[in-house]
Formats: sequence, structure tokens, C-alpha cells
Amino acid sequence: METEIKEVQGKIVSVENPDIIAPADWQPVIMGILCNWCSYAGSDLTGTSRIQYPPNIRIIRVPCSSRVDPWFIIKSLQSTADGVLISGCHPGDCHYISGNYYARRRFLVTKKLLNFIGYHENRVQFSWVSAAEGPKFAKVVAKVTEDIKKLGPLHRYKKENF
Amino acid sequence: MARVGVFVCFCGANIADFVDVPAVVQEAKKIKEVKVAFEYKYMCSDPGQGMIREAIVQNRLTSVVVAACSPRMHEKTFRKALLDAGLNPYMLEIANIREHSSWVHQKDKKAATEKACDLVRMAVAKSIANEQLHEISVPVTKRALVIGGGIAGIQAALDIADAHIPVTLVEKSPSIGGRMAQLDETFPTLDCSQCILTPKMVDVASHPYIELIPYSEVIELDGYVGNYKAKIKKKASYVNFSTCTGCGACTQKCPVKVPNEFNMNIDKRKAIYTPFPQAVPNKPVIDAEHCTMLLKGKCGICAKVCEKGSIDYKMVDEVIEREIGAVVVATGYDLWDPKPYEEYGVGRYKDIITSLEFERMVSASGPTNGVPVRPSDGKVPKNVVFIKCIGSRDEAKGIEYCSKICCMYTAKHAILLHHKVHDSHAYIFYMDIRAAGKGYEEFVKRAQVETAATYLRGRVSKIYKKGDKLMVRGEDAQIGQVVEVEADLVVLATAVIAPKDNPALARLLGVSYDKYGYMSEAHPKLRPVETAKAGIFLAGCTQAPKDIPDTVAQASACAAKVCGLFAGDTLKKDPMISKVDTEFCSGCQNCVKVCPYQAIVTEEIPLGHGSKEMRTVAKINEGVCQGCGSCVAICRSMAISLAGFTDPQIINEIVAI
Amino acid sequence: MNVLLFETDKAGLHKFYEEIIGKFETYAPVEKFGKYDYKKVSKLTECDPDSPIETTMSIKPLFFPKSAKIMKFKEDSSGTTVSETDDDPLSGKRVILGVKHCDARGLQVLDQVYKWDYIDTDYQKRRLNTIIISTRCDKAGSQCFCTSLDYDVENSDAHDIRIVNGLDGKIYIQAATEKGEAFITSSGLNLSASSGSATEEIKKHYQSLKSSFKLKMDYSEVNAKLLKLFDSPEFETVSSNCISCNTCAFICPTCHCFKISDEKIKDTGLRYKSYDSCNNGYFTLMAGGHNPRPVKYRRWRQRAMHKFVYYKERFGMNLCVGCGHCAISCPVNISIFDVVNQVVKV
Amino acid sequence: MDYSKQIQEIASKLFADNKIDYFVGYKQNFFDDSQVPFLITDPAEIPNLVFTEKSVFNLANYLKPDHTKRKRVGLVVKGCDSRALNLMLTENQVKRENLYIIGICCEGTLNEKGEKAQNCVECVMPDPVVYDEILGTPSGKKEYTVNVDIKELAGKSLKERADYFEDIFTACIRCNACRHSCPLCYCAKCCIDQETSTLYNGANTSSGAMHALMTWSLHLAGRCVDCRNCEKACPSHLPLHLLHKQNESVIYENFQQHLAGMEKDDRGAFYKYSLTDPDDFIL
Repeated sequence: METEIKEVQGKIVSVENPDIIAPADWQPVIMGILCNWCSYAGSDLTGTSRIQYPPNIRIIRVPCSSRVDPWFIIKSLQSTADGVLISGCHPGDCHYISGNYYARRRFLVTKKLLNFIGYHENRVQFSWVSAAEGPKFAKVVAKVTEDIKKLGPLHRYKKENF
Repeated sequence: MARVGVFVCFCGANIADFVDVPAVVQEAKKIKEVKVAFEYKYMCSDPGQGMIREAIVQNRLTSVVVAACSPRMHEKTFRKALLDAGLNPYMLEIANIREHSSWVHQKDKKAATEKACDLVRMAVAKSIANEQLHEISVPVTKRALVIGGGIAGIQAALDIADAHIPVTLVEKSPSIGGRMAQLDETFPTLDCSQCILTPKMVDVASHPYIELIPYSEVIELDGYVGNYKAKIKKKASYVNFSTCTGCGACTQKCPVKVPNEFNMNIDKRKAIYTPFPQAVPNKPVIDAEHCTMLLKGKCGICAKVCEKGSIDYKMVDEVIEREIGAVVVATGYDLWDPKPYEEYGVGRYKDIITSLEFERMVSASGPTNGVPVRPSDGKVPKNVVFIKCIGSRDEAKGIEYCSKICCMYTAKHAILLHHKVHDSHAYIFYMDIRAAGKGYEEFVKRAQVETAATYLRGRVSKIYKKGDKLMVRGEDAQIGQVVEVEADLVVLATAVIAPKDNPALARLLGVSYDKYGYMSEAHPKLRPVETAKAGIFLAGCTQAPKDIPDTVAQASACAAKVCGLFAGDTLKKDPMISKVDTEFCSGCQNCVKVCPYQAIVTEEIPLGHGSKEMRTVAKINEGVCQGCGSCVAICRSMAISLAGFTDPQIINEIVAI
Repeated sequence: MNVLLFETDKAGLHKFYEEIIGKFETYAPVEKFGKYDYKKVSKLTECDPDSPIETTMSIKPLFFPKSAKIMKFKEDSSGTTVSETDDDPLSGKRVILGVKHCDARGLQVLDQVYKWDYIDTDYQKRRLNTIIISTRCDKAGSQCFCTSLDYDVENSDAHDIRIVNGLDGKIYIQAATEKGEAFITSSGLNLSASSGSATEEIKKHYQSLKSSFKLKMDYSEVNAKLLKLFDSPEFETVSSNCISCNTCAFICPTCHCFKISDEKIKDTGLRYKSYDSCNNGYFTLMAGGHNPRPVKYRRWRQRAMHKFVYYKERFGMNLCVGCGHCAISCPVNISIFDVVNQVVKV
Repeated sequence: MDYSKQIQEIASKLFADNKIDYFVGYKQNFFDDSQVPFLITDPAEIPNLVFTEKSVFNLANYLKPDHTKRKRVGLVVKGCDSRALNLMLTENQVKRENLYIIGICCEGTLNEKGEKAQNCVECVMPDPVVYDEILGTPSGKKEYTVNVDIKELAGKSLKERADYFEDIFTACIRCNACRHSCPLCYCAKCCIDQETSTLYNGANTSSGAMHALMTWSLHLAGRCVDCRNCEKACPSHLPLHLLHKQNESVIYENFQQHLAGMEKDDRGAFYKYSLTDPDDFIL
């Protein structure tokens, strides 16, 4: 059962814990982990074609989506990030032949598990973005940012904000 | 203690207009490890790089962060700068504040600047965990192995050898030449196949850099790019090639007659034979399955008639080894067996033949001396029906794909028929005419005009016998009617398929193959002749059906790749590959399973310090690893790390903001 | 022995508890996942301080928490600056209810090491501000062997106030230390003074308690013997099915080993002090890669020796209070009593 | 189900024929009716071997080198235990020739309350999948059912779930009993214990426990055989099976009904893939 996202008088309420309320202009931080050959190239193309998208995402480059260990996601959620976006090559296009197929399995299980222990399913999202899909990358980031903004700040298991 | 320099680029106005560069520099200066930070108009320019080099030396920097354009743009440039300043080039990290910030957040300078600051923080944090890396150089054995002596193999071998690189050419049958040797004339120019092929065959035999090993097969290949070791099985020919003069006395006298596969079994050959007159090498071999001497120990005529005494019934298979650096696979194709077309009476009616049988008949050197005849009664056919797409584009009976060459060779057959039997008429049943290629469409037109061949668009539904004729019933979609053609001879354009032992060979080579048995190229568009396994290349129909021009082009492409591979004495490899920390490795070998390149092997190491007991751990083959990191993420004990993308590096990035 | 002594009944005792809970920051056993642990309570109904309960942890975590911040640090161009952490949540004035004698004794044992070469001010503060009210012990549990050890359960001053179940059905509340006495007098808890027979009843209570112990061993003898048995092969047998987890040490009222770890985000971080255990194979792994205790029997030997020889030598106390927690919590139920017993008797 | 006698006989025979150096079985616990693992090198101990429905511990755990030092071992396995053993064999942790496996056709074990344990009620494979000798009559593979607690929790609201698990991670004392009692946690050094604690959450905080348990359960995803050693070992009685069963159910329904350790040479769901794996959750 998914809790529906609430908004009280223009303030943003954390889905996981309604006691946590953020001002309407609150901006989430999103950790983006992109594979070098498709999605990172795609995001570069977004840049070279000057397609604008929300500035909340911070991008990390990895060689392949199969390099992404689930605990990068956990670690991100425990640190500053309010959400995570991981992107790789479309199935069949993996520069390393099969990497994204292995990754895909891990991602599904990780996503479901995180949701199971009380993270909203939109906190962690995945996408396939090819090197040619500059516009798609912008769309994906916009969507993910929008989703996560709705979810409000993430507070559980955060390292104490010193 | 890390000492980091941060160099922020204006990129003219590209960055400066949308990101407050001085602010980024100020922010960077706040970071503990940052010892120097400044901005410049164009960091990638000579003066820009000069400033970086200077800063490295003056501040004794241990790592460098350049905040500029995408690393995919200038990573190499700046690595060079580090190297020139005496710093390991891999101590560089690039914060991509152009593609990832200034260009995509042009409406919000504040946010863009904040993001740029974060990206710099992340890059700095990562660079602190960077390790010094050194290019890996793998020695290369400069010898190529070409598997298959058809036109693809021949072309590849010749091109490589012409670059003074030794080639070992392995051919399964007694002679090179392959399918092309069986053809009569070739589309779209109708030049004689033999005439253009045989000179090349002779070149192969006489080339100082080519070692031709006919009548043999590759049975084993280990090692990796630049360092393969191949085991080649030479099948016993029972003829000593070194003394045999190829006089042919033995083949004449041999009493045993066997169907002649070169001529599609239309005529007979002897038990000791050379496949065809222009064979290279032009030496006979004994077909052990039929030779009565070898079977029953009686006969021995060939030995008697051979003046040189080259016949040796005692000869056995021999396995030889070759060390090679690269492999070109050119195993060619087979033809699909049309038996499933029962409604055509395939197998029942003698006068239904395949296109290659027809090809042999019309070939001047063929079994019928260039005249097509009806197998049933030897009469010369007048009405000949050609049916295309037999097996091709037929998911029900055959395979889904288009065999690519049938449209063209059927047009050619119509013309050849017209040349050989002037009062003949050709009927061609087709689904589509696919004539894409230089001079191809014109060629089909020529066939239609010059021979007045009747092109009927539609499938043939049934063939039945009427007297000594074959009645071919099909539909003509253009007039939407069922038509019946009275034929003397029916020629089926059977589909091109991968040789049946392709998958076995692919597994042996460690190359992937598709559901049809064709070997898979590394990338369908950008790496069409490479395989996923470095140093193994594909030429001709072993990869997919193609015609002679494409095959030759691909073969030459392979040759170019091989020459490129052998250009230096060693292969330089990016050091960003995996390595195993054996202390932590528990030997579960899951990494071996997921590695797409078979780059991980296992080794035995002592259990403890100086103990006799051994344990198995994973070992990365530097020559093969491509650095994808699949193994790293699945290694539960984190025994494997990927240079350049280690866990500490990535986690540092994550916690840097 | 202190004479400040009151008598009451169950209802009265509960009133007494409720008053305390009302007046002070109070900790008592609270149930979670079917196991009890000492947590802050605001109502008597939340907890069960009445009878001795097997808590997962002893009261140790209230003085030596499983993970405590020991410092903050900030890194910037000026280098690393270290600062105090926010106020220690455990340092306030507080009362703990439903404590077992052995748990309370555990603190006395810990005190030794915490006021030894280095004075752990956090620990001292927590101790000073805490009133420990032990609960009645009527009958020894299957693993209890505190009576075999080197302290007198009956006249223990490990707790400040003790609740005793008279065989006459009355419940006696007695201050065991000046601190306890002061607490009662100052905090204006209304309790009715006891009649003369109280001391007798308490004696009887403890006699019946002591007689209920199944596990008995002369530890003065153990202390002497054990060191000589350093190379005893028995250690291997007794530890054969130990799975080298840290449970026994973590839940032990007296184990006090810890490790240091940092958590850092952006430019600031925290340094933590968390439990560690000598049963963990990497406990003694050194930077060079050498590990003096690579196999579990050596670790078990260390555990036994430390508890009954080394600590005894240095502080004159066993590093064990005979609570039997370890045996019950151990995944494969290895009991320190057994281990020592077997090693010594061979 | 009481195979004590047979097991004693087999054990003594194995020692007599010098086929093994260790025998791993169960013995009566000294203070209640539960049983504890029992490693013997000395045949004299054999009479203490027992096997009943109280024999819960997964003995495959004792094939780790710390315990039986890569020697020849005879051991008793139930259905789930044998699946774990199967994986240990596939992952090259033990040599088959060093083992003599007594497989029990399990009729279900009892929990401390004396009821049939939940994992036994939901057991898919009560019969041993690898053995040298089998005791009892095989009852065959059972229908897979999704764990009841998973179903219940899935029905709860996000906040309820989040609170529930926060309690779990707060209650965790990180004693690692779960890990050390798991036969499939055999790593030379667990990633959670790696020195660089800034990366690996060394602290004993709820976030540390969350990271540790999540990573742990993901490392066991597609490998966990639901023997529940971890849960029984946990001193805080944390419902650790939730994490594993959740992963198991996701994997079962999405990846060709994969169940861990059923076939030989099956390395688990994360070490293979199918082109038809679900893709709809990816943008």
C-alpha cells in the first residue's frame, strides 16, 4: 500500500514521516549515477544542445551501470541526497555486452527492498538513456526531481546533521 | 596528506556567463586538502595548461581537479599536462561544470553556481582517493591465424601478409577457394568467378608470409589478445605433399567412385582426389571413408602408380601448435536443405534442384560442361522455373532473415540460362526484389529485358508431375490470379545459413553467436568486424549472409584491424581495470561467471603465510579485462576493485556534498 | 548495613514506582520484539520493573552505550578543528527500576576500569547522577551463579535501593547506600517505616534465594588454577561450536572493549566509540597483517583468562558477575560457567 | 521425527572406516529442551548425538574453515540446510569429496513455543537436495507461498513500515550473530567490517545497523535458503527473515521463479540474467 503524497498549506510533508515538514521552496538533492558510455554521454549531449533541466542533480560517472553496488544507493540516501537516479545503456546496447542486464536485476530487488523498509518508491529511480537521448535525459531528470520534491525531505537513517 | 589543486575554466563565456566562476574558486579554497585554486579563461589552451603545470610543481600537488567541460572532451589533454609536470596522469579528476551545469541551468545562475561548487567538491573528494596508475602493456605475437580459405579468408590473409605480417591460413577441405570456387560467373558484372579467384589462390600458396595449412581444423585456442596459442589438427591426407607433384596419375587409376561434393554430388570423383582442377594446393588426398586400401587393406593401386612414392597409408592425424596474436574467422556459409517443402515434392522429383547445383551445371568446368540438364533424363530444359526465398523469410519452415544474395544470383541464373540455352525461358517466382548495391538494380533490369524472363510476384503453392514435366502452381499477386507453369526444371534459391559447426567453433574461440549460429560482432554499427573478445575478428558470411563485394570489404577491414593491433611491439591498455585483493577473496568465483570477457581466471595460493595447503582465488587477466566493473559490484567481500572507480573514490563523491 | 527500611505491598510498591516515574527521568525494562530492554518510561504501564526479567542487554548501555559520540570535527582550509559533541543524553539525574543484583554489580566491576589510568568523565557523570533500584530476586535462574563469585549478594551495595520480597508476603524497600538513603529522604516519597521483623525477613529471603542456585563453583580456586591451564587443550573442545559472533561480549554487564569509527559528510564529521568484542576474529588483527588470536579457542581462552585471571589480578574482582546472560543469548548457548568449569576440572 | 539412533550408527561407522575427521550433529542443550550444534572428533562422544524436530540449527555453517578447517566432515542436513550446502559447493567453499552428507527428509522443526516453525510451514523443499545417505521418505517439492509477514507488512502504510523497521535497526546491537550463524556468509572478511569505517558505517547507530543489515540481505538476495539461523541467533529477537523473504518473493515472481540452492551449479539470481527480465520500473 503506497501512502498518497500530502501537501498542507503550500508546505511539503515528508512522505515517510508527516512530522517532517519543509517550506514550499525546499529543494531536494538528487544523486545521479550514470554509466560512462550511454547515459553520461547522453547527459553531455543534453548540455551541448543546451536543453535546460532542474539543477538538483549531482552526477557521478561510473563505467557501467553494472558497477553500481546497491550500497551506493543506501549510502547516498543516508548522506545528503533525498533521492537517487541511476541510468545506464538501453538493454542490448551495453558497451560491455551484458552489464546492464545484471544491474537491472539488482536494481529491481534493491528498489523493492527500500520501498519495503519504508522509502517511497520514487526515492530511487532508474532509467535507460542512450548517448543520443539528450532530450530524454532532461525529461528524466525533470520528472525525477518533480517526484522527489513532492516526497519532501528524507530524514530517516541520515547521519546526524552535525 | 593529499595536496589538491583546483583549476576552474571560464570556457570563454560558456561557463562564466552562467556560473559565478570566482565564487567556485573561493568555495574550492575552503576545502582542507585544496592547496591552490584559480580560474582562467581557457584551461585547455597552452597558457592554461602551462599554469596548471606550474601550479603542480610549485605546490607539490598530489592530485588535480579541473573544473571545465566534460571529461569525455579534455580528459586526455589534461592528463598530458599532469604527465608533463611529473605527476601521474591518473591523479586527475574533472568536474564537468559546463555540460552538467552552465549549459543546462542557464536561467538560474545561483543554482548553477551551487551545483558547480558541489561538483568540484565531489571531484576533489574523489581525487584524494585516486591511485597512481600506469598504462598496461601486453606483449604481442605478430602472427595472425585465419580460419577458412574462402574468398574472405584469402583476402584477409593476403592483405595481412602484404603488410609483412606472418599469417597461418587454416582450411578444412583439401583446397582453398571455398564457395566462390564453385560459382560460374558473378553478379553484377558476370566476370568469371574462377578467373578472378584462382590468381588470388595462387598468390596465397606462393606468398612468403602465408603458411597455408589445408585439410585441417583449429581444435583449441587459449590465451588472450596478442598472446593466443592455437592447436591445429592436420587431418591425415595419406599423400606426402612435399614429394607429390600433383601429376594426377593416382586419381585417374583409382577404381573407387564417390559422389563429388564440389559438384554438389551431380557427378562422381575418386577415393583419392583433388576437389577441382585449379585446387590449391594442387595435391590429392585420400578419402579414408571410401578408400578400399584403408578400409579393407586391398587395392593400393595409387601407391603402385605413384612414381614419387608419395602415398603413405600409415599417415595419421597430426596436431600442431601456433602462437598467434590475432584471429580472423572466415568460415563462410552453408545452404539450407529444402526438404521441408514437401508440397514442392522436394526429394520426390529429380528435376527440382538447388541454385548451387544449377550453378555447377552452367559452370564451364562443371559436371555437365556448362550445359544445364534435367537430372531425370539428361535432356536440356527449355522452361525453367526459379523460386526465390526458399527457407529465407519463412518463419514457419525456414529462418526469419533475408539471405541477401538470392535475388541477385537468380537474376544471374536467368541470364546464364539464356546464354547457354538460347530458346529457353525463365520464370521467376519472387516475394520482393532486393537489388540494393552498385549496379545491382541495373543488373536485374538487364535480366528482365535481355532474357525476357517472366517475373511472377507470389509464392508457389504446389508442384506436381504431369508426364515428364513439372507443373508449378503459384499465384501472381499482381494480377491476383493462380498461375500454372509447365516446367522442365525447377531451381530453388535456398537460404544461406551459418555452417553447422559455427557454434562449436565460436565456443572454442570464446566468441558469442546468435540464434542462427552466426558469430556476433562487438557492435552492430561501430564495430562490425570485431568480436567482444579482443583480437578476434569476423570476415564474410560467418557473421551474416553477404555477397562477394561485402565479404571482401569486410576481410580487408579485418586485415586493417589486425595490422593496427600489431603496429606496436606491445599493446597499450588503459590501466582502469579490475584487480583482486587475494586476502579478501573467498574464491566463490561468481566474478568468473559474470565477466563478459572471460577475463577472470582462478589461481591457487597458499592458505596462510608459508602454509602448504592451497586455496583458490580469482585472478584478473590484465590483457583481457575491459574495466566494466561488473565483477566489482557483485563481489560481496569487496575483494575486487576497479582502478579509477574504486569504492572509496565513489563513496567519497557521495559524501562530499 | 544501612537501616533505612520500609515495608509495603504490591500496590504500595507500584505507587512508589509511579511516584518516581512522575518525579524523575526513569528507565525500566520495556518489551520490544518479545525481548526486554531498559528504556526511558513515562508510565508504569509501559514497563515491567516488578520481577527480574531477562533483558537483552544489562543496564551497561545506560552508562557505556553501544555507540557514543566522543567528538565532532570540521575540516576546512585552516585544517581540522575538533569540538565537543552535544550534551550527553545519559548524563542527567535519573533512576533505573527493575535492575537485577548482578547487573548492578556489573557497574561496580566496570567502575574499576573507568577510574583506573584514564578517568572517563562521561561515565563518572552518568554513574553519579543515577539511582539504581534493584528488583527482588526470589529464585535463581537456570544460568545464575552470582553466589559463586567474589561478592556478597545479600549485603551488596551495588544498588542504591533494593526491593526485597519477604517470605511473609510483605515487600521491603531498603536503601543500600547513602546515595539511596538521601534519594529517599530528599525526594519526599511517602513510604511507611517497617516493623522490627523486617531484617529477619530479608535474611530469610536471601537464604531461600541462595539455596535455589544450581550452578556452584569455588572461584577463588578457579582464579588460582586457570592461569596454569593456559595451554589446556580443553579450550579447543569447549569453544568448538562457537561461531565467533560478538553477542556474549555485547550483552555482558562487564565487558567493556570498544572500537573507534568516524562518520563524515561534506566537511564535518563525528567520532564514535562503539562496542567491540575479543570474540571477533579481527579484534587483534594488526596493521602488518599479523593476528595473535586467529583461531577461536585462543579468543575463548583470552575471554576466560581476562574475566577470571587478569582482571582479578589488577582490580581484585572477577570480570564476571554470574548473571548467565551470555549462556542464554549465545546462538549456540556456550556458557562461561561451563567453559571455566570444564577447563578447570580436567 | 527422531533419527538419533541412525545418525549415531552412521557416525560411528564413518569414524571406524576413517572416512571423516569431524562429525557435526546436534546435542541436547544443558538447560532446556533445545539442542545445540555438536562438533566431535572423538567417537566416544557419539552417544550424545541426537536428531529430533528440535534440531533447528543449520549445520552447514560449520563447514566454514574456522570450524572444521577444510578437513573431512560428516554432517546432518535438513532440506533447507542442504540447499545452503548446495550453494557452498557451487561457490567452491567446500570440496564435495571431503563431505559425507546425511540428508534428512524434514518433517518440520519446532520453535521454542513448541509450534511448527514458520519457515517450516512455508518450506518449499523439505527433502535434502544433496546427500550421500538419506533418512526418512522424501515428500517432494512444495508450492511456493509468499511469507505471511511480508504480505501483512505490504498492506501497511509507508510510515508504519518505516517506523517498524526503524525500531528494528535501532534495536540491533550489531553483534553480527546473524552473519556468523549464516552458512553463506563465509567471506574472508565481511565488507561491513572493512577498516575504512567512514565508508562502511562502523558506528553502532541505527543508520549503521540499517546499512549493515540492508547490505547483508542484498548479499544474500537470491541465495538465502530461509533456514533462519540468523533470526534464531539474534539476541534481540529481530525479525530478520523479513528482509530475506521480501527479496526472495521479488526474485521468485520476477526472475523465472528462482529459488536459491535448488539445483547444483545455480549461483543465485544475481549471477545470471534473462533478456526478458522486468523493465517496466525503468524510465
